[in-house]
Amino acid sequence: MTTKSEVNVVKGSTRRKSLRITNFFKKLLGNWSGFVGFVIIFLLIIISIFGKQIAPYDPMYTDFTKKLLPPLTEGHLLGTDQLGRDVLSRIIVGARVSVIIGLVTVLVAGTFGTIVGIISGYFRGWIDVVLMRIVDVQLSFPFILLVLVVSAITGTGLRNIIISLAIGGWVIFARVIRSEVLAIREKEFITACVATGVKRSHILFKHILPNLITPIIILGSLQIATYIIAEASISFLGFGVQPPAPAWGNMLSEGKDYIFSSWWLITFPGIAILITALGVNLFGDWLRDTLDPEFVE
Amino acid sequence: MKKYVLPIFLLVVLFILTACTEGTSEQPGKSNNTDSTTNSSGNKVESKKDSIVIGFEADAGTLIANTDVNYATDAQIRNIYDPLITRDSKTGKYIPFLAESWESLDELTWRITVKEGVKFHNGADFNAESVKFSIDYILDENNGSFYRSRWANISEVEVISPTEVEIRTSVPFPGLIERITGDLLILEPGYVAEVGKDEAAKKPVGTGPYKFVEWSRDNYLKLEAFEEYWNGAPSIKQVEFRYIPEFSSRLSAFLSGEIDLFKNIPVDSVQSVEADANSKIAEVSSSRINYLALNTHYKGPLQDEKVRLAINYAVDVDELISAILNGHATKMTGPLSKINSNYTETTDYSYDADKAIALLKEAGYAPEDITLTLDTPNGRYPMDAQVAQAIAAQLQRIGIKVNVQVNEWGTHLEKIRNREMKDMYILGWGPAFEPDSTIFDLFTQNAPYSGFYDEAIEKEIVEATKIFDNAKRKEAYNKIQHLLVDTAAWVPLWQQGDLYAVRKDLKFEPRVDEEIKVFEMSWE
Amino acid sequence: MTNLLEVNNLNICFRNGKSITQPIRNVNFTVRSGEILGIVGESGCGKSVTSLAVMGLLPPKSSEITKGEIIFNEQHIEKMSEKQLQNIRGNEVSMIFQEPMTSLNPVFTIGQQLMEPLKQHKSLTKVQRKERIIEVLKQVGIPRAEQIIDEYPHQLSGGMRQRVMISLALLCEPKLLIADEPTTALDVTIQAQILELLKRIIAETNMSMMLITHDLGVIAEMCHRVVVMYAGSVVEEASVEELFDNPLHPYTKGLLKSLPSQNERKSALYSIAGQVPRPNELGQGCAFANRCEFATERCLTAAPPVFSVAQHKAKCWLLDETVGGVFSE
Amino acid sequence: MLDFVVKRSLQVIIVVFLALTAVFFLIRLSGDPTALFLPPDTSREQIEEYREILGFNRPLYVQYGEFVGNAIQGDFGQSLRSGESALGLVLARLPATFQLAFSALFISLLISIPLGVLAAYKRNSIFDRIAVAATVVGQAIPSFWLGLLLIYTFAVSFSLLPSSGGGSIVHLILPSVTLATYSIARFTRFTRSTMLDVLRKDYIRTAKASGAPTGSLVLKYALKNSLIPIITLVALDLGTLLGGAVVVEMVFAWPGVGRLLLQSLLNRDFPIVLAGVFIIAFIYSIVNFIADILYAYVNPQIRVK
Repeated sequence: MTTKSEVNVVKGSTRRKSLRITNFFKKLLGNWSGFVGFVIIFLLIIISIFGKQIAPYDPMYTDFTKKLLPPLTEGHLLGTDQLGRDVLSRIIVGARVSVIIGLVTVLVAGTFGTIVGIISGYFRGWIDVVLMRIVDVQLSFPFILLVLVVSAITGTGLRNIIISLAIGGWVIFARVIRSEVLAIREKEFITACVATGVKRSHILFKHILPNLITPIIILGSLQIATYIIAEASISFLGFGVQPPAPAWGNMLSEGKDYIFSSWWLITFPGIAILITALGVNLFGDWLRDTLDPEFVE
Repeated sequence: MKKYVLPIFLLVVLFILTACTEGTSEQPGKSNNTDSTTNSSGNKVESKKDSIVIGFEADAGTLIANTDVNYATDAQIRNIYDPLITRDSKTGKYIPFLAESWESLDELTWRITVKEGVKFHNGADFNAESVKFSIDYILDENNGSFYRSRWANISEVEVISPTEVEIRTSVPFPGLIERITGDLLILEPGYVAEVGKDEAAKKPVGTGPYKFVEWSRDNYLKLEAFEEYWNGAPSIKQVEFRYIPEFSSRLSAFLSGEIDLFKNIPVDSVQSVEADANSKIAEVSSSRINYLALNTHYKGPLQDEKVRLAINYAVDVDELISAILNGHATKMTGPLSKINSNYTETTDYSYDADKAIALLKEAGYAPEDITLTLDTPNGRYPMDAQVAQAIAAQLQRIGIKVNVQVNEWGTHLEKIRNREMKDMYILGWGPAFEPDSTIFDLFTQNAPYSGFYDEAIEKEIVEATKIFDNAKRKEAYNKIQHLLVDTAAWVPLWQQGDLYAVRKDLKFEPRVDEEIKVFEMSWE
Repeated sequence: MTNLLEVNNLNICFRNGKSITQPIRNVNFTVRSGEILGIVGESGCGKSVTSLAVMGLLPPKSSEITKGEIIFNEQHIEKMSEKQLQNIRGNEVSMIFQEPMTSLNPVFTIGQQLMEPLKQHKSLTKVQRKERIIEVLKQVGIPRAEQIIDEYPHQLSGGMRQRVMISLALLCEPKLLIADEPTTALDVTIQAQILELLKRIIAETNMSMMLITHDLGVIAEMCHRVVVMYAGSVVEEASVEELFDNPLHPYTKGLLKSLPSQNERKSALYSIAGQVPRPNELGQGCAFANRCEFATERCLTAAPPVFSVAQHKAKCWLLDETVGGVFSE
Repeated sequence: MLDFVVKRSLQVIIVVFLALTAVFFLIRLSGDPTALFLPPDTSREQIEEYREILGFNRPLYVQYGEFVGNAIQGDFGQSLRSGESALGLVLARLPATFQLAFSALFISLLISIPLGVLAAYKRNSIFDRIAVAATVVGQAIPSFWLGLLLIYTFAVSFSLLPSSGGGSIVHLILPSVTLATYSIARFTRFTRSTMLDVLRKDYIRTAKASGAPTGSLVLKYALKNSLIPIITLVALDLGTLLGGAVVVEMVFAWPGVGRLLLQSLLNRDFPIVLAGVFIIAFIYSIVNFIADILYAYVNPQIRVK
């Protein structure tokens, strides 16, 4: 996603700035925290693609004779877990799960939420009322509980987790996009289009949609961290991506029982999540500050 | 007006805070009573304590007896209510408790003689009437007892004299004593009638060693000693059960001295408890068994006996016990544990990879061609998910690929009941003292949690459950055990090693039936 | 007449990241007691920045007065601490802004907002404060002043809000009133009323006013003297009559020519070709040279000094030859 | 005003009703709970018998109709496990939940608003940068991780505070701090950005030009303007604090609604789940309702209309 951060010139909207690849890096280099965020995300993506090649050991390989080795023993940089698997390797390979959860959920929730938001904001009327009531209903139920209920129904596993998170997460997109659409609709250039008889679909796709890309990107980048942490939380409660698949959430969840005996099992995956969320948030903040300083979640 | 908004808001907040906390404040951790000394880790420990705090994973569902089939409920209320019959804490043998004796008059009638002079907490006398009332309470549909299904064979309970009661069954029911021991606790008829069952469920009255004091849902249950207890006044006067769902928090509470005892400490945390100067570990080989079901209800390679045998050879139970459970389990070779009344020794398929591969070839499989699914709950039994992963790794060694599927507990059970399980799954069973339930409920075609069916064996099982004569019964079950082992119905794993984290100066003997009887405990 | 405000050789720099721009270069002008000084120029010429500098309202981190002095009532504004400035603002110098719609805080009533400067600067009792507020509101021609003080800005029309803004500025009877495009955002009919009001108030009190506008018509109507600014510098300074009758600088001439005249119905309006250079585009020569039809080689290479003809000053090399005025500065 | 109240009340009812309906059907998809409450040696026939008693054998729409009929009268049925009134069980947990949520909210507001205001006021200073960095970290920490860390530090290592359980103020400290961490971060960031936004506004310049001292400028003028969006956000998040504290309640064994709901979900104790959903949705709607009134209180533009 980072390499494609080229954003269309925002027509008619003065508060937003355009960002093209050429000055993307120039601007990024000028901002310390944005740059750190970008580097973290970049590394994370590399790790999640080439995790299996980078990992020093097979993350699934169990060796009972080497269980619960502390960090820096017998070639295990971050130690081993209760089945003698290499913690570092599991964190590296587990990155993929977090990246997939973050990105795919944002994609699914974002797409669905955006469609609802556009329909609601553009067409107004009864459909807006109905959709916004649905949004209200869902918002009247805390995100994490909703995800739990849905997980209890759909069952565990990566796909189901993403479905649950997306079901819990689309509303925020719907709300934000709706209000953006409402704001854009009132802009003079849209009025001008309507006045000159431009077709509705044309207005929607050529004029309104491009103006939504910036808020979608900003909101999406800020939501990714939320999803990654939420997955860890529902893992903690027993619903997340289940072992033996290496994922940070279930590593933490399994590791928490060892907090007194083998601190590294809960420490390192936790730090991994923290760094990831930090990176994504820093980058998201920077995107917002650069593209649209007045954007409010 | 405006300038008062903030102060008023603050006051309201403060008010809520104090209102919610009223009367329950207690300083962190350490409980009341005198003579504090400071030990090595800085915790204050009372030299003459007469109170105890016991950590539990979950709250009791209700405090009325004979209703909720749930370990947490049962273990707690057994300190308030007494059973008629209990078990020896080590052997699991029946011991009369409120009952003096029992006998079966014929195949359909049992007579139970009960103790005299026992009093309920409210002063009422315990007698045969209370026994009848308690059984009838289970049987009455309106009371919504989940035990009723087990007592469906009871047709009538009749009070013969103040100390004698007769129980009649509709079919021969050799398992009645097991039911009385496992399920039945004695309620006070007068009290329940007086306050109603809803109130009695919140403020229970029994004949047990402890009286009810206070119950704060999902928080704690407080009891105090019943000085007129028929078995003598309890040594520990104040009991608090505190509910801490999360293990790491429970262990934290224990290590910081807030709780004195809790059950089910993960094997890998044993060391941290032992390392603590104030703490010790108590262990008992429980009556609860864990096994790997080789599901024959599912159309797959495991319907083939040879493949099941091969799996038995390929899974190295000894290694699992030593490597995963750190030795905290007792190996089993058949469907029943040694505690079980009708246990017989069966063949031990020890680890033999070559034999396993050979058996698979005989059955027409190359190990590499087989992919199996292994379902497991997570956190229900000691190290269950880890054991499943380890079994998968062991089978992988001979080339069988195993996909481990971890289920949420409710889903796990539902998959078994709905026959949606695939090749293998891990399940526990217990407390299992008698063969009937274990054998009948796990190896017959229609039993909800069964994972095995063989027509010939089922016939034997159905016959066996009807036998009254102990010797014949034993013979029949011995045969069944051998049959089940020979057909490799399971990979039997082990009796769970029940591990308790215990305050060092607490005299505590863990019981095979998993009960936590504060009456039996004392401070040194 | 004494000088109430003297701005001498003022230079202001803006910093944005690493880039530095200098929107104000060597600005000189004075405001005398009781007079209305007009500052005129196109947008971006530095009028507003200058006025903010006089108020000490320049953003503290990103801007800096690099050279020069601002002397108000014999005090150096540029050397004052924030605290001292607070005592002057709204009290001795006050300001009216362009946007009456957004310049009043939407969550406070008019009365609450008018109360603040009085609390800040004057020691009056609550009752006295209220009396003063109502007095000023009446002075600026607000009917039902007693009710208005309990209303919120959004309940008032634009003209009324600007009157409130004016009363806010007048509350403490300042010596200098800075009006930054006070009528630009208003309807034409309201504009005239507001200007009339300001003029009347200046006449009634001993106040001076600095009127910033891009509208020469307003200047002609209101001011005693005029300062013409272009690209961060003062290019011409004269009395109103002098400036309109005898403009010296080509830029001023251009401005005057582009005024629609009532008696000549020309087919097209005159406009000055080209655009104002941005502060970072300024070179060595005269800032107006690229748009000036009389520009010579010298204009491109050297900045012109100030030439004075009596009280009339202008910065243009043309004066060197045609008028032969006195080289000052 | 009355109009507004009636309209909003109607909205609350609709939202709560729809939420209940959705959860009712969703939860039925998660399976039949009957067997979970029975001993494992119960036969299929007996399970069936219990299903009949509990009413799970009837068509879903019949069950739904009955549920709605009873719910309207305030009856959410009995807990399948204990037979007690489901609504009563949920309401009994409410004080603990309120206690935790409000003290977390209190802590968050107490810290985040001054922090956000100060960060905005001292924009780009070292203080601002540290504050912003801290909020980013605060939002990135999984709460159970933080909770365990706090227990480990304050309860076990230093024996300063109790590790878990409900009851006194001291028991409240760790869970409310844990729960507040995320809100502190969120509110601080939000306060900071709205303050920055407000400080750029023309009316702030006006106030400055009238000689308002910096302190009163920030605290009196800008803060009141910033409060409008902050109130909306707080109202939105209070719902989360009230019902979404499951993780914190589990870690700290806090006897609140979230934990009850999670346990009931795991136990498939449907009546409790539905009663819990009802209470949470209801409270959430009420909170938003109050927020709207507060909103009008600080925003005269809405009030007058």
